[in-house]
Amino acid sequence: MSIFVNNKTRLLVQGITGREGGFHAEQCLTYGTNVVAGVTPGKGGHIVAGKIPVFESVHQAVNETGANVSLIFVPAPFAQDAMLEAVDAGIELIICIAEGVPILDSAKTLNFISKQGARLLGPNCPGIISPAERCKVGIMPGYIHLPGTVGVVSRSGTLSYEAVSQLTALDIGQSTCVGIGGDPLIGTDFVDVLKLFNQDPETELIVLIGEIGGNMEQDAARYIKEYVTKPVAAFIAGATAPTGKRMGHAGAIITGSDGTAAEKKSALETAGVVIIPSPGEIGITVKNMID
Amino acid sequence: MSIFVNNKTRLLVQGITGREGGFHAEQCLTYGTNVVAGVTPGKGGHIVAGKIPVFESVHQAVNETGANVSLIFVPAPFAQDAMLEAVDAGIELIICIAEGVPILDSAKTLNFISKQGARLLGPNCPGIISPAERCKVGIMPGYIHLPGTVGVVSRSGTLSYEAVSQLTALDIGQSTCVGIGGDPLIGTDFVDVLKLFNQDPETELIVLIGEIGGNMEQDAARYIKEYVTKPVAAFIAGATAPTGKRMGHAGAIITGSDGTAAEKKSALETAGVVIIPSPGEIGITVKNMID
Amino acid sequence: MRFSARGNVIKIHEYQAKELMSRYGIQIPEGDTASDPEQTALLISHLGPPTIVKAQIHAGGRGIGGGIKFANSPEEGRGIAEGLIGSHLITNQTGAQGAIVHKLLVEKTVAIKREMYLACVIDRSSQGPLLIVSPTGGMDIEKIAATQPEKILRVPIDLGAGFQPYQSRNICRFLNLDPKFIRAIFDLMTSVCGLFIENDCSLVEINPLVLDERDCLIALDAKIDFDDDALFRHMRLSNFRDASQQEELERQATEAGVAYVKLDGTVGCLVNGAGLAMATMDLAHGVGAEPANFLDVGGSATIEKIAAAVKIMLSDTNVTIILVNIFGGILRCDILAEGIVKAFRDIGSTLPLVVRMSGTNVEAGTRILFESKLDVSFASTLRELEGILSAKYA
Amino acid sequence: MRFSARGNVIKIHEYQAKELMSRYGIQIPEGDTASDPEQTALLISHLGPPTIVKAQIHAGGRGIGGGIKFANSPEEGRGIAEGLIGSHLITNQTGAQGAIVHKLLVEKTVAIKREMYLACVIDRSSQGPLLIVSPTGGMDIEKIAATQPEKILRVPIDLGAGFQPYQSRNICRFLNLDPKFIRAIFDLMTSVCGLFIENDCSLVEINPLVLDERDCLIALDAKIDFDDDALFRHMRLSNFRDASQQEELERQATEAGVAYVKLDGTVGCLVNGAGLAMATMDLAHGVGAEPANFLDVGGSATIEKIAAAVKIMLSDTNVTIILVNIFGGILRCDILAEGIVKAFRDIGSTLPLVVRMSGTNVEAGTRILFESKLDVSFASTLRELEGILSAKYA
Repeated sequence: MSIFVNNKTRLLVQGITGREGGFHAEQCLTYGTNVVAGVTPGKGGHIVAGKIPVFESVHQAVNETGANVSLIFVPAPFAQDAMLEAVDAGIELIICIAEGVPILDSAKTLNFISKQGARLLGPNCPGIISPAERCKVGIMPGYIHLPGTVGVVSRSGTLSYEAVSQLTALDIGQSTCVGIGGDPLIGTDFVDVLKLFNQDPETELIVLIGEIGGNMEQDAARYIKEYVTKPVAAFIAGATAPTGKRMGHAGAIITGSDGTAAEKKSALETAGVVIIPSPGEIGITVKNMID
Repeated sequence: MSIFVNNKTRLLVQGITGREGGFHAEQCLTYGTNVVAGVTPGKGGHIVAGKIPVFESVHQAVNETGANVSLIFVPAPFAQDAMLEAVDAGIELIICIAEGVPILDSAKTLNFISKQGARLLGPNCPGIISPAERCKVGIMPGYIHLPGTVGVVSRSGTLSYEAVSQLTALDIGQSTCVGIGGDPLIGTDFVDVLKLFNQDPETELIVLIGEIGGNMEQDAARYIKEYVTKPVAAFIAGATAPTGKRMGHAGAIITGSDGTAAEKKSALETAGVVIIPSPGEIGITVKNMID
Repeated sequence: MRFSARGNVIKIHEYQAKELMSRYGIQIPEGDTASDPEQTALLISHLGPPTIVKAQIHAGGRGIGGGIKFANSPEEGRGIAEGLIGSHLITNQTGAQGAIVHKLLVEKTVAIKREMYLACVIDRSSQGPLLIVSPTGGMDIEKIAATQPEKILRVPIDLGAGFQPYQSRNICRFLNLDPKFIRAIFDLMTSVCGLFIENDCSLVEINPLVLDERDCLIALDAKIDFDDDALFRHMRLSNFRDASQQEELERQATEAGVAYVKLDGTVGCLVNGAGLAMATMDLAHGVGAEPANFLDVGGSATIEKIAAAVKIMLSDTNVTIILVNIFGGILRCDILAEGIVKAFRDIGSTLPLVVRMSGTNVEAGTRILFESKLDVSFASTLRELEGILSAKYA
Repeated sequence: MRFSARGNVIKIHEYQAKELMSRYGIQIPEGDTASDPEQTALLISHLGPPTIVKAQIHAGGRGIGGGIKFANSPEEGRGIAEGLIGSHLITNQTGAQGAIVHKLLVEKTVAIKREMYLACVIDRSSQGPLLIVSPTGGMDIEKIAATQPEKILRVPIDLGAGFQPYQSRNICRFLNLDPKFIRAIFDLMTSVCGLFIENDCSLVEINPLVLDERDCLIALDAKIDFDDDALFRHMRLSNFRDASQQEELERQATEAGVAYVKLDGTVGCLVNGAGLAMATMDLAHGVGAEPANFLDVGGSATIEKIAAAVKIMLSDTNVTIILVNIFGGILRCDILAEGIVKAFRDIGSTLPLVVRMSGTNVEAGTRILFESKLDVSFASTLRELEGILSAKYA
């Protein structure tokens, strides 16, 4: 089992003929993902990676290939259009990699999505991977993953790769790894993912990787306290970041009292979460919890 | 049992100090409805009908009285504001009596409502009544109703009163009577109501009253054919209306082939619905079906 | 024609619709209006022939009705104008009396490469504006829908996000237009949606939308209807009103604020509620009594409004009997009765009435009518009403 | 200060924010800007004292820092201007170097009846703009949130329907304003929402919003931040750019398109991904090695962009060591390595590097660095990195 994606995933890649889109579509394919179609307006009829047909529109791609998940690589200014096109064409799960999507575009997209009943992951996220299903829908390096029972959810892409590497190095496999993205407005948050991990019979332990800014970790803490029956370990990045400065991620700016790493750690600790003290100790902390 | 409203309904009346609002709030109260609050900005602190407290805002009314259903009597140009205020304050079921709500206002309201998970009945509808629950939330004359097992759903207000009178005159009682409204954009349609009547253990037979314009009756026919296990009788008004002219209801205009009474009757007949030939024969048709 | 129980109907001419479109950046043919033959000739010489001369009336079917003609010279235009201006143009939508022509729209002809169809309406299923496009222009869209449904693309517009680039690409592909038009289609659709939403329209139609030889998209014909219920926030639209284009009784009804549609029968129908009104007409028709009108007095009617409605019915000389069918909800029967009595007294009419009232304050209403000494037959049910009418028309 | 990985940051002055607000119909105090003492004096005599003189810098805390002063005469104003213009104003938000003052905003003082707070931001839970209002004006809103949360009202705006009249009534009641202000509040909030949405703002703040003696609502102070990611569709905002207000290295980073925040330590940190960058800083701090900067080179970095980022780090004279922590996803390790080598060669730097790379094309990247002959210590895990750093700083 896995959450969000599995061997029934029929992946469409929007922006497949771009540099990043083409590279990562092939990487997903190589990993084992069932990449059924690509879309780039003006490039309909092309073939990518020797076998992925390119269509003019998402509607066409869905009609011809039954694609049900879309991975979006178009540049940020065009991401809203691509996301809405995917929703309109009936795609159930949309994963938007693009960094720098205007926040009002995200707001409009999320409003439309909530009306239509689809799910968005991101924007500004690395995607999802389920090693046991050989299904990689995103830009994470596939080879670092190992099938197993730890669910990983993170706001940060590279920090989640770091976490996975440490787990795999200790022979601790992952059920599903979900990057929810670093923007202040995202389609799927910690609570959404925690809910699914908690229900997923294959997930036995959850690693949550948060950072400064916003209050999503506090929401997660409340949810964990009330509903989550599985052990959770958490690392929060940004303990040394100065107040009032924006640390790259649009979501990572500390405003007032409710965004500091200390406050988040304390909320999670109160909810019974094991706090990982240093970024180098993610793997070892989980290992100690399992042993 | 009943659908939508029952003895747990705690009714709020928006626009309660207006002529219509005041009159009908009292009528609802007299019938037995639990009218717990009214709202009219600028009239907070007043008392209507000797016992209904008036509040400045829906938020206040909900906080103080636990109101969960709202009946809206404000003039059409202010209806959008009133509906959105009710949704925002957490009201679950909103019944908008106002006739003449601009259609884009309805569209914006429905978009907001679908995001928030509330339900709207109307606009331009007479409301709902459940005789056995002594719960009347609308402008229909209460005394014509009789507790029983026939569910009535209608696009037209007065025509539904006519239907109920005929049923009651033959001693056939009603489970719930729902007026969905005559506007082209409404919050709750035939299919929504049919679904609930079909599930309601107290409803044994359904009377559907449609009219020319749009294709809601055809949608209902499709739904009945596939899902509804209870007998349905239908009357469609407007067989003699000329094409291309709007018959009062904004929704009642025949355009092209898909809005005529003949087409609607034929669709319903194909779905196994008993067609009521004349508006004077609603009661007798149902009686014959029961006997 | 469309009517509103609120009595605030604005219909506009083609030239006014084009003017509004032009303000939103939609391209229209070069042209102007003329109100007399001299002006017409002058305009043609100014524009340079060939030109097209289009009678401005509030009804369709003008082409077949002779209201649209080519003028290859100012002289020819003068002749056309002499024939049209002041005449009553009869089309398949005007009725036998026709519609009077006061103004002509004179336009330079367009070199047409392709004709397409474009409209914006409100859609029930997507709960917002819906664009309708078809590669088949110049035809009645309902005819296309009936015979070639695959030639119609429906594009819902999200009110929060607006028209999107991908929709433009889809439309272009559907219309079989070169991808170089994606931007032009995007701009056009954005304009149409903006016009529709900002002016509370109920219909914006461009039929045909043409591609001319310079590859411009042009609104060759234009039709805009407004949502009567939203006119309160577009008061300047009142300037568009053209009373000369409205049937007299319907114009009076508009002023009185009741929904009224004149028909060809003899039974004046006074009903509250559109559904019950239609059902009552159906019932009359069923016993061979043809309705003279649809009339819905609406919910919150006053004595004056009822009286005005009754007077409108009574001034239709075809009417020989008044059928009243009222189920009082918001409308109270006593107010209704007083309105009827007032109208009959004011006019001094002696026409017979068949009255069926029910609901709020029915006893008071019945007493008022009973004491009025008008020629009233009372029915307590619809079947009784049917019986009385049936007896009279047997 | 806010930074963007896209390098397109626009911050604007108070006077520019007020100008923009004024265009949306929001009332601002009467006034204008002055760039020298003479202009200041002239402006004051023109406006008529008493006036207020406000230094225009891209940082808050000006009041306590001495950047806001009353001038009761043109002469007094000239004196204030002489002291301020050209000086570096130090506030609690500028850092020790201060911010240079080029312009003053001179305004007529307002007779204040009440001070309130108003802001618009994006809200995660309602997924759209959120108005924040408080009857307590002139204070830091975070302080109010912490100490008197009941004094803050949060009003979410639906992007489809816009600001609603009922919200205006609720705000008026919350602010304890007379109902006669409902319309003025409605207009003000509608303007703020329009300004926020149409210009892709990330913050619109009026603090204090004052009620003056004529019962007008006036934006006494104003702050507007923009969504860096949306600047591509607001190119005219570039005119607002004021390079003099930005720290030099951060300005260079903006130009290079990398997210960089200068800090006070000695360890230059080059990382991809904001989360990993913050974690790397946390790790350095943990072993007593203070980071000299936050630097996220982002996903799709080119050799040139990496080189520019490294050069910016190297030109910080506090830096004694470069820490590289890369987990290649979209970013490929070979490109990163080439960028680093290019920067070190171009500058001729010999500083030591501690490098931990992982992910896409890591072998190629390692080879490039290995063959470069730079002083590189390689770590294969974060714990190894921690160990090397710990040894150097022990």
